[in-house]
Amino acid sequence: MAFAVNLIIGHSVAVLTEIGVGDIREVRIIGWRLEKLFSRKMSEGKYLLTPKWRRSGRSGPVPVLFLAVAILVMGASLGVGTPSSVIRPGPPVNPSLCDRPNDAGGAIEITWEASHDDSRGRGIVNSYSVFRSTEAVGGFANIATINTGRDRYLYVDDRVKDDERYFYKLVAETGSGAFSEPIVIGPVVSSAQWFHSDRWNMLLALLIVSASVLLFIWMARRGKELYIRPIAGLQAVDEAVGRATEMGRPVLYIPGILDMDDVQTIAGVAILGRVARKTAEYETPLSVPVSRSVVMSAAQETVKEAYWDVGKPDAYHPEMVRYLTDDQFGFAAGVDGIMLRERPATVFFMGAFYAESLILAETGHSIGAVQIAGTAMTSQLPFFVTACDYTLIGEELFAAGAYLTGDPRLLGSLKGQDVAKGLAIAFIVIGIFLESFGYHWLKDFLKVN
Amino acid sequence: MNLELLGTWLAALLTLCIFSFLYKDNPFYKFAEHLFVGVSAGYWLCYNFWNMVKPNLWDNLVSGNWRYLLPLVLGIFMLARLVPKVGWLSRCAIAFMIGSGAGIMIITYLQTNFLEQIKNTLVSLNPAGQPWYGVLNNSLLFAGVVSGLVYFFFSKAHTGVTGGIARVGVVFLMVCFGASFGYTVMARISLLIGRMYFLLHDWIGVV
Amino acid sequence: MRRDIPLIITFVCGLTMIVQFFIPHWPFGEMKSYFQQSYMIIAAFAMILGICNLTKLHLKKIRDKRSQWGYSIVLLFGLAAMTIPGLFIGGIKEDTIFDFLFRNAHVPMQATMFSLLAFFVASASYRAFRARTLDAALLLIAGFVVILGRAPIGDSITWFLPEGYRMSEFANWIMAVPNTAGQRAIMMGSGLGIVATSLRVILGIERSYLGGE
Amino acid sequence: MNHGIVDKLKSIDRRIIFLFVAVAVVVPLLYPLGLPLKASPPSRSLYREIESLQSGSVVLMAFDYDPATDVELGPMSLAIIRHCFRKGHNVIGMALWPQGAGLARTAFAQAAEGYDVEYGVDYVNLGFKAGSIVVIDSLGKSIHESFPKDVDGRPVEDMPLMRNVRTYADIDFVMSMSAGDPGLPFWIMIAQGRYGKKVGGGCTAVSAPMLYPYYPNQLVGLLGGMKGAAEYELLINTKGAATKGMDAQSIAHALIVFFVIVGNIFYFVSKRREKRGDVRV
Repeated sequence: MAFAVNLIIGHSVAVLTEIGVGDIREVRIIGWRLEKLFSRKMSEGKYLLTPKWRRSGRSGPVPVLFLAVAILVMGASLGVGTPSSVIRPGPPVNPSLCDRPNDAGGAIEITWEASHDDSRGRGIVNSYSVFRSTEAVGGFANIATINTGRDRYLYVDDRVKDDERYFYKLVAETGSGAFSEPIVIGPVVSSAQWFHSDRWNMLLALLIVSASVLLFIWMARRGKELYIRPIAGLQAVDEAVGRATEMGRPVLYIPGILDMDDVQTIAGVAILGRVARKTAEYETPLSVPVSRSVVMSAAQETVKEAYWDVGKPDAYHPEMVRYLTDDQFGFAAGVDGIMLRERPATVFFMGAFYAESLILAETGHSIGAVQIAGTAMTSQLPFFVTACDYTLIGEELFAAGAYLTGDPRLLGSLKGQDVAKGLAIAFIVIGIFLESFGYHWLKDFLKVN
Repeated sequence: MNLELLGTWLAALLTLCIFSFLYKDNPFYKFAEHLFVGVSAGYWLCYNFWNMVKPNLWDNLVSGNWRYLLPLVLGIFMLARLVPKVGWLSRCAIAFMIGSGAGIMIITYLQTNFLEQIKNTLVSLNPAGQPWYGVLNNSLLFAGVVSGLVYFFFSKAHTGVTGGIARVGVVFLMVCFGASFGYTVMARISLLIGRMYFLLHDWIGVV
Repeated sequence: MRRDIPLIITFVCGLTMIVQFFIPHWPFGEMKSYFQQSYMIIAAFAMILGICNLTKLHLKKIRDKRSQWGYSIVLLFGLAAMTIPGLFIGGIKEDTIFDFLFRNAHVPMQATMFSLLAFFVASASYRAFRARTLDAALLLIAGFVVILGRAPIGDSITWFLPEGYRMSEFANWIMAVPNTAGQRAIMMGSGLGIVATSLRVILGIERSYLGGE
Repeated sequence: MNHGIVDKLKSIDRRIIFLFVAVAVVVPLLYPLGLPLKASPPSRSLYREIESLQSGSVVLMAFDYDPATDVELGPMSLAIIRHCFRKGHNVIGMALWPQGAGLARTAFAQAAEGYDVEYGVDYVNLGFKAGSIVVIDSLGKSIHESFPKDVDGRPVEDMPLMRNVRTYADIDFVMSMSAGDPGLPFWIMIAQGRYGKKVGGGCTAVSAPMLYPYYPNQLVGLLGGMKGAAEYELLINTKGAATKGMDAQSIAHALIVFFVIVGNIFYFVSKRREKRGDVRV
């Protein structure tokens, strides 16, 4: 519909201009407005002029309406001429070319601003055509047609070869097939970049974090004492094992349900070493159900070593560590059974847990056990916090592992992360100060593309 | 019997089998549970075949893209675990996965979890240009992020000022866990409603 | 040797993935998608490995007639019922046997499994979630506000408060301010943890993924 | 309080609790209460965003979920598409999850009822493509290269809607209905972060708290869980499946809160008794 109106108006305007009626620009504006009006009102089934229309027009509704009728009548009655050569729309404004930045080559960006006759300007343009050639004159081939509707346009031509000169020709086009003055720009050469210029901030962050982590690992390996703050849940371990001894009931330890390749499981097994030493000292029975075969062998090794270290190798039995099943709910049901049968006085959950956390912690609570949990699974932490006596939250679990094993890798990492956290706090404090006073450069600097 | 009806009945019976666990562990539940493990393993196998192996490996090799021989070889190495003698080869495949995964993670997490989050916390505390509650919320946001970070700071004991700030951090963390507690409960119940709706609407047809 | 090759592979792959982020130039620019595709292919093989192990385990169970071996048959039946049509009869498109089983067996069972948790949450609420410390009390209160505020009932039970200050608004505020702050602290902390671990893995300092020291 | 009763109630059979939950869910489904509902700011701002787009805008919608989360995300997708159709927007559907393509088909078919929309002109379903974040990135280069054919194998080049849509530059708003990974965080990272597009969407209730930090800077609007879907149904004034479930959700939530409170009362009562030395545990 809109197209048909445009066509009629296009022809009418052309005819009017040809026979020398009025200022061409004025007529074009009227034509465009009419087109808009018609297409909108026709789609709504109305032909009435709206108040909006009245407000926006420089010329009042009556002359415009008159002109419109006149144009239509003339257009229909004369219906002659080849208008496209005459009502050329304005060309694209400020065209420019550049190699697309930060890419692997093979792409050129063509940008331009809307023609004065663009639909958002005041004209009749409804598309732009992009042509490409390797020579300044001739050999241009159409590579794209872009619809209007913006103030600025960007077209990426990603079918070019690197290190070759290209010229581009831009043309604005009306719905009736009239073209603007072509604009030829160039030459431009596409190339690949060796560094992504928007990513300096990431490189800097990466270097700082890596350097501090590696520095502290190196220091820890050299035997430097690195301080780690005491962690509440860990301090409770001795007390909890003591309680089990007093009550003459076993200690149950669950190192999560993930495999040995998860850091949480590693930390869980490290803490198991500490708990096993205590149970060995007090000669309290220990039970460790696991859901992965690799975890089983690792846990067996750890417990065995603890019992040897304390000088009670006879008290160690490999059956202390039991493999139940890989299946999540199957494992939960199995542990539930163990809890109800053996009624442990103390239960540890240290490692990665999923939905089964809830079931396990509930049963543990119902048998009146003291429960100490630790996990980095944020979705499970709420259940542990409310159902257990102590909970190691997220990174505390890793810190506990590092603290207990004295492993320089873990200690160093933790220290390095602390440096990064310190820097983050500093950045936030400074940044908020700057933002409050209207300086945005730090925020801009942190933006990664 | 039409296929749709058959499907609904199958789904309804399996749903009831699993719900029967709530009464107690029983053969119906065990049946459904084992069937589920089998079906889901089969599902993921086919899914992986058609969406990973076929388009990424097979199609590439067929069209002569020989660089995809590398993942094929590594994939076969992965299967070497089944033969204890050459089992160590699977370590190469695992090393590839762990290595490239670690590389991607460093970049992604540093960007989205670290730099972007610092950037998002840089809010204005200036009362000019925003209402009083805007300033209050921004201040709380600032206090929460910083004190939370202090809580996860392991180089300093939680005593004195540090201890006080860390304490504030715990308050924020607890509210945050409360929120995720709420949403988890909500999601589980939504799923239950979905199942009940299925039983009442699609199967029995009373709703 | 058997130890070194995997370590070298890890190092090279990890470093490549980091470098490609900074260098758009060939060949680094293309590395990411190639590595990601390769990763997925190998992961698919790992899955096959897992299924082989599963099958082996249950075939053995059936052969030895161990307790409850009947269920192993059920499991293998489920596997075959999905795999044979999925790979050989019609594939996994819509209106295939695979799709039928997926929609009418896999999906309902999975959804029901998870909806069981709604019941367990209720029972744990009654029997285990205790405000034994101030922290836990705070958590539960925030939880209440969100649970009630995120369902229509929250506003209904705080009808006496003026519009705009009811439970749902309070829940929204909790989500937008304290929750966002807390989540951010956790995100930044755990993000750094992941970065440090990945770094150790790439540099070969952390090798536990290769199976013990 | 009588000790015997407290102890008995404390150690109540969990099956009785289960029964309470079942009743709390089933009864409101059978006999709806019609509790009043109100939209939260992230839902409203998503609605406003779509409302404020000019008629004829192009909206990209990724169906990044599977039937397992269809309960929560399905009603959302349906409501959003309906809203888009009502406003005269063009919707391009795609999926990063393989089952998403089928779910998109159902959602489009349902939403198209009652609106004068035509496939290929007002909406298309490009289907699923594997590759997660790489696919999101590739749309910035060429949508036609990433999706040469639609979900049914028809060439995208021939569709009137797709003729003018080639890259992110031609898309006005990006949405992801996201059940996990790949999902909204990746869209935010690439479409918003790298291409500067406005991104919004929906997610499951479980992932809502994790996505909240992105709102409103990186994420225009967010629908969280079934409640989010019901809110959107309210905003567009078309009741659907999510609204039906809301009463059950309300009662079940109230029940959980009630249980926690009662459980804690018993806990504190017995703790006090323990202190007084009445009972040894």
